[in-house]
Amino acid sequence: MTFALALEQLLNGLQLGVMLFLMAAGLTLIFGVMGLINLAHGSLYMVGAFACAAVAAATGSFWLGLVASLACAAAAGAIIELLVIRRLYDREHLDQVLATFALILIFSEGTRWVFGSFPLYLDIPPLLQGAVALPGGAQYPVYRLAIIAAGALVALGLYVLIGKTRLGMRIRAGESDREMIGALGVDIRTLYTVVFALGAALAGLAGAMVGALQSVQVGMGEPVLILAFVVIVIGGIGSIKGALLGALLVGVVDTMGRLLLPQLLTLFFPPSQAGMIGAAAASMLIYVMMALILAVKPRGLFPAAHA
Amino acid sequence: MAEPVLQLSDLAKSFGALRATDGVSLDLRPGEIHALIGPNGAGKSTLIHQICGTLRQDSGTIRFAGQDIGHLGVSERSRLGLGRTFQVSSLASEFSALRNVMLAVQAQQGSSFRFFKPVMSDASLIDTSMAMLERVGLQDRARLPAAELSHGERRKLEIAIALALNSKAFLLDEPMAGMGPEGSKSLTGFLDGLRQEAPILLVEHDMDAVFALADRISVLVYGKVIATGTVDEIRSDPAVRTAYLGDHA
Amino acid sequence: MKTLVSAATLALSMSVSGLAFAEPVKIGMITTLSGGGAGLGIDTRDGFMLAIKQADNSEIEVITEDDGQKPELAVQIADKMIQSDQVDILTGIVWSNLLMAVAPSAVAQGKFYVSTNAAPAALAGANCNPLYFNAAYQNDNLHEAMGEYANKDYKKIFIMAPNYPAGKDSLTGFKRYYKGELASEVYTQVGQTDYAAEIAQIRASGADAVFAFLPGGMGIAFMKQYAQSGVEIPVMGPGFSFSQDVLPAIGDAALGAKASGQWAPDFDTDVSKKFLADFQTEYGRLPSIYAVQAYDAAQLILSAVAKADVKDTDAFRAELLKADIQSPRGDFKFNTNQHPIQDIYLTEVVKGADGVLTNKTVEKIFDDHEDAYAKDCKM
Amino acid sequence: MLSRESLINILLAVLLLAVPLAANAYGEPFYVTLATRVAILALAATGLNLALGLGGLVSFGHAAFFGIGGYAAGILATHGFSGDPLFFGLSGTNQMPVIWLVAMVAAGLVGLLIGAISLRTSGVYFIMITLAFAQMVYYFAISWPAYGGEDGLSILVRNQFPGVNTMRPVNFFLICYVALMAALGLFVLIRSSRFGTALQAARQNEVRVATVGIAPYRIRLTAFALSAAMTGLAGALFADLNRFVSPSMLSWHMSGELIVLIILGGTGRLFGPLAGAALFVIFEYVLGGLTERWQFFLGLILLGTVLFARGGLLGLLAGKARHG
Repeated sequence: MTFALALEQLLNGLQLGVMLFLMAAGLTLIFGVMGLINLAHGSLYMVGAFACAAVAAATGSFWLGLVASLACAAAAGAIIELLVIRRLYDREHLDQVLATFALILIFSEGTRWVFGSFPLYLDIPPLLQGAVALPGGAQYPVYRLAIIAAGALVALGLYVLIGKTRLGMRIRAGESDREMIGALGVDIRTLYTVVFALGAALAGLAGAMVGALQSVQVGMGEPVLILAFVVIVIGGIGSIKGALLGALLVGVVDTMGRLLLPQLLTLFFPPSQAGMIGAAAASMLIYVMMALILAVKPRGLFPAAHA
Repeated sequence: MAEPVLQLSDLAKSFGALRATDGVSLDLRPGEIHALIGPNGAGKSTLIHQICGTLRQDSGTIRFAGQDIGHLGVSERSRLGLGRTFQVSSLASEFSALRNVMLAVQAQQGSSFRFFKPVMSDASLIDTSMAMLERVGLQDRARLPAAELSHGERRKLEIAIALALNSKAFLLDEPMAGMGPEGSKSLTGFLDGLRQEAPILLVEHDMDAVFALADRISVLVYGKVIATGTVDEIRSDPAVRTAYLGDHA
Repeated sequence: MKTLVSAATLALSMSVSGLAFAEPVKIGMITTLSGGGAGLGIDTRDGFMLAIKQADNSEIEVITEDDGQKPELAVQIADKMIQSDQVDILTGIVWSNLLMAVAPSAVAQGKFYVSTNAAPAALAGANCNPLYFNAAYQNDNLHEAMGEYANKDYKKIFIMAPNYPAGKDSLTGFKRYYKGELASEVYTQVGQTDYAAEIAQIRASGADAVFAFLPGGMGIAFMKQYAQSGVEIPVMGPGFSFSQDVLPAIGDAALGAKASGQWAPDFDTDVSKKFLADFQTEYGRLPSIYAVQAYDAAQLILSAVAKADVKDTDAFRAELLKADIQSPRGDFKFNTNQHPIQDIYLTEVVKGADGVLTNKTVEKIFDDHEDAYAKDCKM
Repeated sequence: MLSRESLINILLAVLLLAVPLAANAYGEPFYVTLATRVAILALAATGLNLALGLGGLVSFGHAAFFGIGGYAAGILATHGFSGDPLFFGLSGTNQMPVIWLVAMVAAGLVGLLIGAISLRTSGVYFIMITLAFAQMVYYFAISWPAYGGEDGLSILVRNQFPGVNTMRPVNFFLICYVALMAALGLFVLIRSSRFGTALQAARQNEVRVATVGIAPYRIRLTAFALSAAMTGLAGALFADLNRFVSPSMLSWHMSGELIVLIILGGTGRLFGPLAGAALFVIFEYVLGGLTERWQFFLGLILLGTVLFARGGLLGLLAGKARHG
């Protein structure tokens, strides 16, 4: 394997990781503050992608679409928080799983109702088209680099938000002691809505950015949702830092596994079979990794203190 | 002097900079009630957690019934005969009082992996359990769900469960808490008799009960045992007076 | 979901039911109308119904139900159609895995199955069945054509497909005709949406062309990402990778891609032009290859209904086998295994005059192409 | 004197038997098939109910066991049909009793493995980890080429049961009905047994169970494996109903649906899974007949059930659940 290929794959892993982080950060924040498991997070990702594609198609501007994705996902998040989610905070996880599973059905079928069954078209903005040269002679798509940069910005933004602002202080307080901040006069209902909308906006952003790379279609959020679960289980539920490291770990391991396992197996099998078995093994790799990590650390790598 | 049933030696546990348990040595001898008292935040709960196994000590040893149990889990310690009641009662709240005790009896018989025989027609379970309920005076409430029992009744139920375990020692965490004067009085009488069965380590705030029951008292302050002795010794101990009453005693 | 299409004709047949009138031929259409693959099923249904509507035959009743791309649901619907609605013919399934769940047991119960798309090898060879017809192709055909085409221009090809039976068949089909060197043979995950890792391998492989079989959303994602990657190696694939249902979502990234197909919208025959115009008039969009295949399946059934009673299995089968239809594809006849013998063309994605992406025919790759399994079929 | 819930349970059991028998008598075999589907889904959910209802273990990965049972049936039947030996010279079979045993053992063993790791955690971790493990099995089934991968595996002829013509829908229904009733009977026995006492107590109060000297982990792991085995049996029957298995039996939607069945019917109740399965199949059939968008309305109904009718169908009919 050449250096150029290794570098390119590392960047690919990083980009996948960043995208997973945007999903996982929202999930883990919502769990950390409200103690809620939200299966419908993947639907918010889909909402972001559809909003971006629809607005981009109507206005011709990807950037307006991106703004719309943030706004729509945040709005959708706030609405379901107000209508449904807030009734679930005091419920068992079982009820939360069921209600948010129901939301997935409603979102998926509803989106299909509005937009039809065919995938939507969403293209990369002209500014970010094409590829740039990497050291070692390879080329790499500008857009993927932009995703990595955007993810890094969001991570930094979350760090500042949670570490340095009033809202962040309340979020941290909410994570450690729910009753307390209520007693201190913070409007906890509004805080919850804001946190949920924030998580939704992050998912929407991920959906819009990825939508331009893939196809914008109903059900696109589900595989990502499950990967995001793996990420936060590995990272430690409720921990943003764990989500970041878990996401990068999953991204890199998955990408490298898909490259290396089939090659490794060509040592033992003919190429065609090695490809198939390698692909089968690679698709299970991150789950095996998760099992191993949990066998050693049942609460993930960075367990949140209160969880 | 008889060999102690329970013996803590130099036990220590820290949470960050806080030394919650700081070199505690303590023993519980056959037939006695040994009361553990101390102001709020003295580390009584942390100590209890280490004895019953929900927290692991940083250093020191715990010996029970002749063996080192410091590395064992909660259920293993229970099986050795460490019977425990909780500060806030801890019961299977949907089950009836009877079935709560039956759970302890079946555990005592070592037979939880029986899948077919209905427990409610199992005389060996029911008879033993009813006997325990009778001893704490709950026989008339046996069929009520634990959640519907009064506070005092739930306390008694916990004791019945500890009895059912044939405990070699009882670890009672504030059994008087929340009891009315009548209840406290009858419970005091009951515990007085219970020490014949097995010695009791009693963590309690109710000083009347402590002074009425305890053979010995240990005083825990800031994670350390500052005094151990009989009721009279403790009453007159200057360090204890300082700790409880401040300088202006 | 359930639509009794020829309601008017049904009413008519009931009004004359006092007479000794033949019962209508009942066709059960099971196809994917919801979920991610709905586009293909909708084109299948619409193509099929176009032919039915044009025939205006009062003796035909079509019951359509949605399988949601779920095999167990398809089986349940098939059971209901056979046991409760007592259909004579089943059709419409898009996916090989659903077909494998439904068709073998349907023909075992004495019902005809006319496939509008799915054509797994398992039903084309030794396990062929007199009641099972395929109006589309055999799964390997389009891949074989690309292998044949690749011999002309390329020496070292990177081939790629999802890791499932159709993907495996695809690469097997391609290799059956391709004689050059393989740069690499890669199996991707089913439903995979990010192909960065594979694109990096393509870039590093030194291949002079890429053959990718990635139907539906997978192809959309791959083509868009490939266009951004800076890799200039040409891409080709079977027709499904660039059919009309996915082209709008891929966008300009698909321009220039070569594919194989039995039909393209620019076919210069009267039958094809009429079909194209009729379909656009009826539904306001360009038909995909799935619509053509379903249209032909309906024509086949109609041609047989006109001449034989469906209850007379042998006679009806004989009429079907004659394939007495005018297909938009041109020449069409059945092989001994009741799969088509047809021409296969090379197509290229171009932008039409109205700015709509479409497939343009470049050349004929195979003339009267037969599949590789017919020789194993003993009927 | 029977409680109201017992009366409703008996009514449900009788209805599930009477409706398909009547439909069969009136020449409507399709309703027999629908009822068979209800019975099998109820059996799968009863399996899950062992873990979820009694043990409070919210497994979001039971599709794995359902699918493993299905594949056990599919693989054995395929080898039985072709005559190729399976491995170690073992041959396939088309005998249902053998297939059921293999399906239960296979699902139970995998349940033991998944449970051993997952049960080290609890709460939301447990939900996500069981989901992730089921996905792992799902991806394995999709990408392992030997048994059809994504395409699944057809069982050309329904498997045999000694002395019964299983191809007749009503006979196969009766087999499934008996299996369901046996499972419900087993559920009752386990619920009232010593093991069930410990299991339910561990759900209500884990500390209490540990404090009487019972290790909750071992109790739960056993329950999880039993639960997996029962769901695996349902999977084998489901494969025979459809004469087909595919990875979609393993998908996470299936796991979600199994939980849905329990909740729709009523959590923690013996007949909750049956009531839920019946309701679900009726929804699917009636709503599906009315609109292609039926999943949208199913979602609304589910949401309504979770938010406003927490007892499910049996909760509405029979009032609050009671425990011994």
